[in-house]
Amino acid sequence: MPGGDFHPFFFVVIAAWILVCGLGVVLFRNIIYSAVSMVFCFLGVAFAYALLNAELVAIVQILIYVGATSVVILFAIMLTEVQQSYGQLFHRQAIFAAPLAVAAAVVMTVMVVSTELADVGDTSLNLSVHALSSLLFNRYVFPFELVSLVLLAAMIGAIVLARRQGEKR
Amino acid sequence: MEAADSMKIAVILIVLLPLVGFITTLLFGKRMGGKAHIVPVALVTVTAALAVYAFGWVFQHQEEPFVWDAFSWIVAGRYHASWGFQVDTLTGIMLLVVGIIGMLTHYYSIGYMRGDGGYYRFFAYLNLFMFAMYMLILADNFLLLFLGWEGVGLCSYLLIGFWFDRKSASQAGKKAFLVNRVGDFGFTLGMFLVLVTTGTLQFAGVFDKAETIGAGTLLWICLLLFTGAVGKSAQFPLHVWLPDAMEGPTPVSALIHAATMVNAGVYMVARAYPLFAQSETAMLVVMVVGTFTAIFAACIAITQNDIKKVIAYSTISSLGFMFMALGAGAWVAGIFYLFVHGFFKGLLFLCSGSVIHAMGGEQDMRKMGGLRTRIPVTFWTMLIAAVALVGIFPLSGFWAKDEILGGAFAHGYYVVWLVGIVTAFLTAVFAFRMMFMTFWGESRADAEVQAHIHESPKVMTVPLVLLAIPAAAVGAVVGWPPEAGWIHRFLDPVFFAVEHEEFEWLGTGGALMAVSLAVALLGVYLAYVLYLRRRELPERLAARVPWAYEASLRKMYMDDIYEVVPVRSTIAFSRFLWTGFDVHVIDGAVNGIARLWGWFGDRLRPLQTGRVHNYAFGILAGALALVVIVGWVWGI
Amino acid sequence: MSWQDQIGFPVLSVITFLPLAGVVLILVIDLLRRPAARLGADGAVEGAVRRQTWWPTTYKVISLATTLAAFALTVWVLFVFDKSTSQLQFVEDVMWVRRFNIHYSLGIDGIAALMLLLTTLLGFIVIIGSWHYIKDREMGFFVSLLLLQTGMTGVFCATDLVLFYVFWEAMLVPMYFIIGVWGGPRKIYAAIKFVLFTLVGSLLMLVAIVAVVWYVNGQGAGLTFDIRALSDVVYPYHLQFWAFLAFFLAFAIKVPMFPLHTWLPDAHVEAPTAGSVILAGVLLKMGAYGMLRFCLPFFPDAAVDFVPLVAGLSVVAIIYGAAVSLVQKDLKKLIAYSSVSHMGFVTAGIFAAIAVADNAAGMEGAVLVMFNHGVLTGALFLMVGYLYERTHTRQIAEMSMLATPLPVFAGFFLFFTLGSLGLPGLNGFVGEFLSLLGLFEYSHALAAIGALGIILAACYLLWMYQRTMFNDRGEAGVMPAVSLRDISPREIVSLLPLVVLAVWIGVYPNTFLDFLHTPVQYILQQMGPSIESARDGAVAHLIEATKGLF
Amino acid sequence: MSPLDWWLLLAMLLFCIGAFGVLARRNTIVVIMSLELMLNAVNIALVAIAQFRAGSQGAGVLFSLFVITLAAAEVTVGLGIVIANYRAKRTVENDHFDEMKG
Repeated sequence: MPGGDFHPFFFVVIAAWILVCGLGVVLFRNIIYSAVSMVFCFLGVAFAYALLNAELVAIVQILIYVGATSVVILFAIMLTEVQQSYGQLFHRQAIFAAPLAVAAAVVMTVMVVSTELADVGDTSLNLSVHALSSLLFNRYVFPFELVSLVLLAAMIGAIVLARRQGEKR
Repeated sequence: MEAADSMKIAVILIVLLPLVGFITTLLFGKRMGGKAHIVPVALVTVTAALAVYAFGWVFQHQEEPFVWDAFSWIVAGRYHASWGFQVDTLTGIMLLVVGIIGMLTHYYSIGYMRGDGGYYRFFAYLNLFMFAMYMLILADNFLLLFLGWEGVGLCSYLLIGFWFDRKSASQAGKKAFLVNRVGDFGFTLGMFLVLVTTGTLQFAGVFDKAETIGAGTLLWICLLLFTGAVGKSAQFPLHVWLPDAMEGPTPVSALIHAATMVNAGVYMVARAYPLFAQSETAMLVVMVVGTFTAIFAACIAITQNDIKKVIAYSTISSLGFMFMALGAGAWVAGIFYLFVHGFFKGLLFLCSGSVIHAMGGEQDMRKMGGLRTRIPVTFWTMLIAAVALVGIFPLSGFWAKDEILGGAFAHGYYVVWLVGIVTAFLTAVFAFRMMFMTFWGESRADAEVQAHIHESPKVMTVPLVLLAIPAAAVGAVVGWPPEAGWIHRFLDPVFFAVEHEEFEWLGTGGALMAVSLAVALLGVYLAYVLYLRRRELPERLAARVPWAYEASLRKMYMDDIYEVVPVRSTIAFSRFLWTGFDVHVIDGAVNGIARLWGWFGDRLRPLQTGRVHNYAFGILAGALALVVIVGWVWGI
Repeated sequence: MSWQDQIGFPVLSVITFLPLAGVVLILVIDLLRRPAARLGADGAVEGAVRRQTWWPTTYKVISLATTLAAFALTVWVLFVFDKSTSQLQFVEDVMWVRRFNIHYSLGIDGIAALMLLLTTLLGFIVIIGSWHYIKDREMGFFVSLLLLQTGMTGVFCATDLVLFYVFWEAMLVPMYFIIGVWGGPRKIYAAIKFVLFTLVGSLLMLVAIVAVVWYVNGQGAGLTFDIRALSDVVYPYHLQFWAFLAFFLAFAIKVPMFPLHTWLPDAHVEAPTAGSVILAGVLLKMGAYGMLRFCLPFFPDAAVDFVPLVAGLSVVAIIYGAAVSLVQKDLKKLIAYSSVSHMGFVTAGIFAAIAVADNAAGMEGAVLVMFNHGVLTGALFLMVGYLYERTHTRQIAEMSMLATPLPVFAGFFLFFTLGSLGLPGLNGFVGEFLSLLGLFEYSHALAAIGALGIILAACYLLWMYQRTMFNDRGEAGVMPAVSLRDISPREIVSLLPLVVLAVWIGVYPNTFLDFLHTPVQYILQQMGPSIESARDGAVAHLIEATKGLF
Repeated sequence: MSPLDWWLLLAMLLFCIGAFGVLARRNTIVVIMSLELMLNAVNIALVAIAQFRAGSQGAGVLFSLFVITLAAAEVTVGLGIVIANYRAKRTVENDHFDEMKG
């Protein structure tokens, strides 16, 4: 079976977990709840990667998303001191946004279903961490360096942005 | 061809020396101050000597003109024009006129312009004028003639507007140039037509093919060229610039606006004789315009009070006489008149300049009078000039004028002859009106001016005397015997097909001569009665026919007509084109398109709410729509 | 003929990029001098940098040196130039974009050679002329001028369509800055108008370029952007018609032809002196140059069909420009509109030449008018600029009798005015005479109307001269400004080359006409069959052809 | 319906939920969180396709790693902006930010 075994049971559980937590992010009024829900969603996605035999991605997901990104977001929530959303949760645009999201779902479902992808697959490449890293540092070394540059720029940018006006010399 | 080699050098020097004088005086004249005249006057003297030499050469080689293609000027496509020079007998006569009068005027100017702020500038311009004038008469093709033609026009512009700090002067200079431009418009088109028809502009080449040109084309060529002559020689209706040109210093009026430049039109028509001679209609037009101008200008001259204006209108009238002669087929008579006219009219102007000099700048004859004894040299020379102009035996004007009238009569143009006689009569009246008002009677100037009246310095009077000699004698010398004088034989190679009638002393010729002499004397007598004996008569006469007097005084309203019709209407039309059409229609369309897009953008502005979630909505909806459309188009 | 055979080094590239090298040199020195200033002064870097008084002189000298060198090289090129052949000369050819067979290729024929001379000549003259003109951000101004010159030179030298287009567009940028930064009160409006007008045209041209290359490629000839190769192809009439129209519009805007001229007066009035000089002297010529280079040899049949329209519009432009000049109140605007009039002679001459067989005089005259107009109008703009530096106004109504305090200035001004109104013996006459002669061969009536423009030219120029230099208000209304100082030696130096050229071309134009004989014959040869088939009732044919396209 | 299709449907649904959050929520921080959901959804799809299809040479997996990295960068910058804006306006609700209104 390509991509490892497909366990309908695990898949359903994890899918439900991810989707419920995702809905939680979008629907909770309290932003802390949203954030926590997001962390759980990320965790679910990490499990999904594990289920797909992509251990490295799963680990990175936990390290970066669950570990780092979530913390950053929580910090941002603290810094903005607005835990509770008062007044309207959604824009008026939501009445259009919901049908649009549903329509997108329908269209993509049609696309997924009508495209016959699975038939082509034959082998499980089961890329090891070793193989992936050699790919990363040979063939994809240029994007890799580029990404590091972007990260650096983002770091500096975030510092500049978040600095208080009065902190200038 | 050794003689020709010396001619080459002479011709080159004739053209170049004045140009050298112009450039050096322009560059260094200011530093030389009151001595600025030395270089230009010396160069012009040498040039005059060379001109006489060239004349002598032609005198010896009458049958074969000197033609020299110095170097090419414009070579483009299948056309070719060159810096080519030609000296034949016609050129020889012009060389004499231009050289001698030009030189004497230069000398005269030393005295006349002394102390003027633009002393060096004046001599520089005069030298430039000499250059252009020599170019004009020495050219062997139409284009080079045109170069001189425009060059003298430019100098005329500069010299009329010499005292540019006076509005009238700067205005008059501009007017002269522009009116001439109108004529040049015709000249240019005429040249195009000649060039396209015959493939060349060289006189010899064109005239060789003259007989092959179709009649219609030929008529057009002649009329267009004549338009140029009308402008340059101040013929009706393009004469309006010449009276105004009197704003310039008087030596300029004498040299440019009487003796040389204004003759260029006559010269050009005479030069194009092989073309004109073949087109009877063109000849008729030339004659009619000339005749009309002659009497028209004489009618105006008779009431003018400015001494220079009188002479100016007299010049227009005289030029009309010349065209009358050319048009009537009396080619030699026309050039004969040009020749003598140059001397006596130039003299007349120089004398009037001397009068003005004596009167401290006063030009109005009503404030003169009694100058006869105060400035005798001027008086006597001016009297000679006036008598010559009026055409009283045996002075120059008599012979030439009589040949013109005789020619018109002989060719059967009796009306023209009659008009000519009337004009001669009027000429006598206004010329002696001028003389009587200026020199006889009691002085009408105020005391201050009275005290100041003095004879001009030697440097001015000597040229007057020198010029008075040819003005008196040259007519008889070259024109005797009538219709068979030296000048006729001399010009024969140029006007090769013109027949000369036998002159009979006791026949038509003698009778006509007697009539014209009588008419001239009658005119002088009338002037004597009106302006010396019974001074109240002119005013009563004017009161009797006020409209005629007024019309004459206002120059037949020509300036007023020009002011309204071409000038104002052109400016109004241009203003409409600019503010109406250019700004509103064209730029309006451009800005309108811009404004349309602006309006369109304004309508789209609400889409830019500035809120990021609206944009996000747009992105997602757009992406989805693209997917759907692409899927639909590709039929997935 | 390649540069190896003729001169020994790639001279056209050197001429083109010398100004650019000057820019690089200026910028490098500018970078280097700042730390030097920091070391020299205690703290206040800006002040120290400003106190480096040697610096303005230095960058001006660099600018002048590079442009002078370019001019000297151009003169050398003209000496070596072989006038007996219509082949491109001093050819350089390097592959640039292999994928599309785009070459970096330069080369000139006689027409381009004259334009090159004009460009490099005015290039160094404006640098002398603007020596003290700019007060603000002066270095940027000189850098822009140099960049502009590189762009203009490239346009005249390029023999590859893409390279041509690149230079054509690149030149817009410095010009935009020259007008938009150093211009007058409405500079932004003028700059944007200038760029938009030109862009509309050049985009149409880009479309036409693609269409032409696409067609040639489709014929199996392979991709090529070589101008000579493309001009040898015979295009189907349908393509000719539209591509001609697109190219023609681009160039007609640049010329500018009536009624596409309204950007010109605005741009001229707002531009600084140097900008006006270059604009009138060189940029306008690119339009006419493009017509000669593209419209005629590429699309001969369409060009012949358009003759009546273009000749008619040219004559309208001659009269219209002159009439509108007559009533202008601003000196620069007056000269700007007179440019419209003068450029009418150019287009009239070019298109009359292809209407009748054996009418090379018109085209040679047109090219000569291009050159002369560059010399004379350039000089007039320069002088108006000098006048502005003294009187601080360009309004004619605010001047009078300036000949009294400025006699030498008035003399020079008169000289160029006379040249501009076509006095025989100066250069303006020769060109206008020939192009009108060409027009006369095509149509007597049109030439007669066009010749009216010469009368009008005298009217507006002499009137302008009278109102500024002489007295036109009567004795009371005039107060000559005594305190003005007359023209300075530097200014005389900037005008003298133009004086020399004006007289030279007026007296012996063959020096310059000799460059034109073979290239004009070459163009006419390419047009040959179409001229033969040029028929009577051309307007009717044009309408027929237009109908057939839809 | 192959296993890959199921994974893709999961990714798709998560994506749509995130999209709805981005479009509908007023709180900018929640919007950023929703964006993360969308990125995660894409990652799931990438990894799933990489695992189920040959010839991808691990590109899908690596790509998802890049996405994660860039997402981290995006979050920091995004939150930096949010905080800066919060300082200026004392709110994180994005309908108050309309300075760029046309």
